Amino acid sequence: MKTAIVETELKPLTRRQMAWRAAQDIVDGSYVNLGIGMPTLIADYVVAGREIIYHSENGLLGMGPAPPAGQEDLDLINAGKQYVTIVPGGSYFDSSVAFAMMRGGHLSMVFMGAFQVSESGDLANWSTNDEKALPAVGGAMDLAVGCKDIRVLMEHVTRDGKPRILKECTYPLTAKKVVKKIYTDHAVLDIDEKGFVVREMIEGLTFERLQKMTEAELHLDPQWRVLDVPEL
Amino acid sequence: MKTAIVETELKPLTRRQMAWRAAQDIVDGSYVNLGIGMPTLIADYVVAGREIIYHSENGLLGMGPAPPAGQEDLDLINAGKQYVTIVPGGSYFDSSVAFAMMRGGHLSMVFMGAFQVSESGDLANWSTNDEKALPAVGGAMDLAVGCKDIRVLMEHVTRDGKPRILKECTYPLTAKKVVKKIYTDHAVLDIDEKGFVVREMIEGLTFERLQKMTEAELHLDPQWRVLDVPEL
Amino acid sequence: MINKVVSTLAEALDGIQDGASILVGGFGSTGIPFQLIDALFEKDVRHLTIIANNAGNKEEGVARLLGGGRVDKIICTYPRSTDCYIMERLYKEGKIELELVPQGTFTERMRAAGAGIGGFYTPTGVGTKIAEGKEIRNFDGMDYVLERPLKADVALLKAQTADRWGNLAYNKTGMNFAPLMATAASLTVVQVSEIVELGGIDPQRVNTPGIFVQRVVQVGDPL
Amino acid sequence: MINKVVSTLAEALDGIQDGASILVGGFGSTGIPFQLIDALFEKDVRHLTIIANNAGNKEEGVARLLGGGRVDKIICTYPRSTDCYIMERLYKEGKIELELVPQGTFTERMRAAGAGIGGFYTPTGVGTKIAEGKEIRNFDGMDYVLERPLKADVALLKAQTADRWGNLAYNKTGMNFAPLMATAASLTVVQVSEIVELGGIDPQRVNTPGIFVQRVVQVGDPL
Repeated sequence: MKTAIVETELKPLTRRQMAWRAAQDIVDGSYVNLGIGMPTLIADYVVAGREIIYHSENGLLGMGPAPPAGQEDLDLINAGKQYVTIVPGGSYFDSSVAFAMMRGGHLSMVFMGAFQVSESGDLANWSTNDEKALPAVGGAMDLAVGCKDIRVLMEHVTRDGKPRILKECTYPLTAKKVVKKIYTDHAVLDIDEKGFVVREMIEGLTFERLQKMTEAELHLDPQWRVLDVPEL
Repeated sequence: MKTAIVETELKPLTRRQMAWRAAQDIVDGSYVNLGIGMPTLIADYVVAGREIIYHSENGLLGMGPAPPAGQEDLDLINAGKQYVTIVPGGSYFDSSVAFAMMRGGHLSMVFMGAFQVSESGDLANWSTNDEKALPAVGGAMDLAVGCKDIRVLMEHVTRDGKPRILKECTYPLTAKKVVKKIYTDHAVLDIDEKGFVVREMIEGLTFERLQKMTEAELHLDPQWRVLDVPEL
Repeated sequence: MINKVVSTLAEALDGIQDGASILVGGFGSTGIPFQLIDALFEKDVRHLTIIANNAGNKEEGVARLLGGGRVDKIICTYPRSTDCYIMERLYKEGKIELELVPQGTFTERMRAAGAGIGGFYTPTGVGTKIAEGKEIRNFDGMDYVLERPLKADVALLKAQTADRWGNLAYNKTGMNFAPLMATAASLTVVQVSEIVELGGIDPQRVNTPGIFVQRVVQVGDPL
Repeated sequence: MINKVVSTLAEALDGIQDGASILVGGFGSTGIPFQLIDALFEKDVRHLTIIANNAGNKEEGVARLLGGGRVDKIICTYPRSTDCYIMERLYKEGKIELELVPQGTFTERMRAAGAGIGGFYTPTGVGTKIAEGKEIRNFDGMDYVLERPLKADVALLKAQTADRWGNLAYNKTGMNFAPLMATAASLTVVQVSEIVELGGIDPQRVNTPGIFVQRVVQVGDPL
């Protein structure tokens, strides 16, 4: 006879809610690079009144939102190859300058997607080690060095329930010891000297249950709060 | 009783004549840097109809002549800190680009002054080894690398008659094995694998007499010609 | 008189031979010199090494060269995309050699080639596959990997405006790698939309001074 | 809201302390931030390391700081000139430490600092006094010397135009080292002749994007 463990029905964040949560942490006047994929959603939820300057590694600082349909400029795209605009105060430059901004530590924050993050802050977000797949790295490795405040947005576990928050990454690394904070659909975690510290968990989630979803050892911040996001 | 050796009265080139002679060798379409001092005179004597583009390492390509008195632009100078102009087709850029042009081998020719040149093409033009003198190198060492065609303008001997064309330089080097051609007030010499080859000598000068003015061994090109320059 | 403007795409590519290494400008679809690439395809030179950020989409741009069997090796940062099936196929069939380079390192290696720098230490790639077999060195407590210049025989670029001296102005994010590639090739060939008189480009708006450019060809706008 | 514009020279220099390393823009007399230097003199900070191409003329610019006993060390490419008697005197009296750097290496070291490069190999200075004690390495048959980044606490620069985000446009050869210095300092302070609205500088004419600039102050033209 099976013992039924009745767990609270959880409501993990949607991708837009994760982006919303991350957006709250961007302070006024930040220079930010939003990696390709989920991080690009962050721009939609920045706190009103905060002036944020977006960097795109193909040579643009002061990136604005997508243009209205029909007004796309073929020579104005972002690193995700999407049509964008430039805001007043923006500038264009060549790729060496764009990467100097990243590698040289001039960005305030970088938000990236990831496959895996380790407890020492190792980041794996460019390859799943599939020998047959065509590898592609783009600017990921450069984005992951230089900036002192690198944050990751990712689901807490893979689609088939495997942990992404690990003692050691099993996928090829993008960079070692770089990730400072992770926003998942279940929690917000910092990485410090002792490893993962849980700062926020979604309503109804227990620390024990979050730990079960996580390979690496978690530490619960005694001041932890409920990860509270609006419906989006 | 002294034996009087009657030598022909020689007429060494003036500085302007040396510059004139060097100018004849600049072919149409060349990108040229004229070092501070005597080399800057070269621009006055370029062959009519040849389009030469002058580089200045403070961030200017397409340098034009000095402006008329009273029309100096305080923000437009050359590397010798003289007021200059820019020609149509000229451009401004930062120092890293200016030096990339030099170090990266993009200039066609560089003309520099020198204290000494050795038979392997070593150049000494930045320091006379005076321990008490304030040293200053500027762009000299950078100008002396990268370009495949580095030429020197200098008097054949020092004011007190000491040779400047040497087996080995006695002054601190600017760069090793870089000088390809020397224009002196007495001769024009190439430097190749066997050392100095005399291509031209002024009227009345003998090879023996030139050799006496020179510490390094000279080789006379069997096709040598008279170093013929107009009155200037 | 200096006149770097040539009349035809064929002239622009004159002298490019089998086995050449070719830098190709562009990021995504911006700054891609499509007409020069098409003309290179027509020229039918082979065993090329292509150095470009992407591997082209569908059967356009670099993908056309790949599909036509012109390319032995590609040095690339991001050869993958939705429509990049030619590169996918060649790679899976083992018919092309791929050297994968992080984009900042790609950029910096071309800059080094153009600026006469023999090598440089970058933090990018330390502790990853990219750094395998390369020298790692610690400066002031931080690890760096030694990277070498990336130069090529030819660069094929796109700019907005040129003059007969080869001065270039790019348009917006169409600039990307071009100013670096222009410095890193022995023969830099640029397709432009517009050719102006000398002085027609503001000297403070010249993105690539003509010293880095050997040939310019005007093309009709591709779109 | 981002507003990097400060009202006074004193505010512009706020927080600069004894012992600071300070990059000073300019070549000859172009691009020298004379007003910022004068204000730094008034501020009376000492034991500075000054990093500049020249050592100033007469009693102006960097020479004023030197003459006032503010500077322990200068990193410089060309400290000599007709009117550079203060530097001459201090050097002869052994009252200042001088690190002499070839100008291209000077430039490249600041660029490396700003671009996160840990070191680079340059051919400049090989076989000369400049390379003494430094690592020499042969790549492809050519010798290079290893040089390290040159970073500083502060950069004092001059530009023509700025906006409140710190975007800068320089005037002609007044640009010289400034775009590199702006990237190599923790605190980049710029004196400008003109402040314009955001967007008032053509985005393709911005020489230094505001990300590299912390403070901007408008000054009257010195002449």
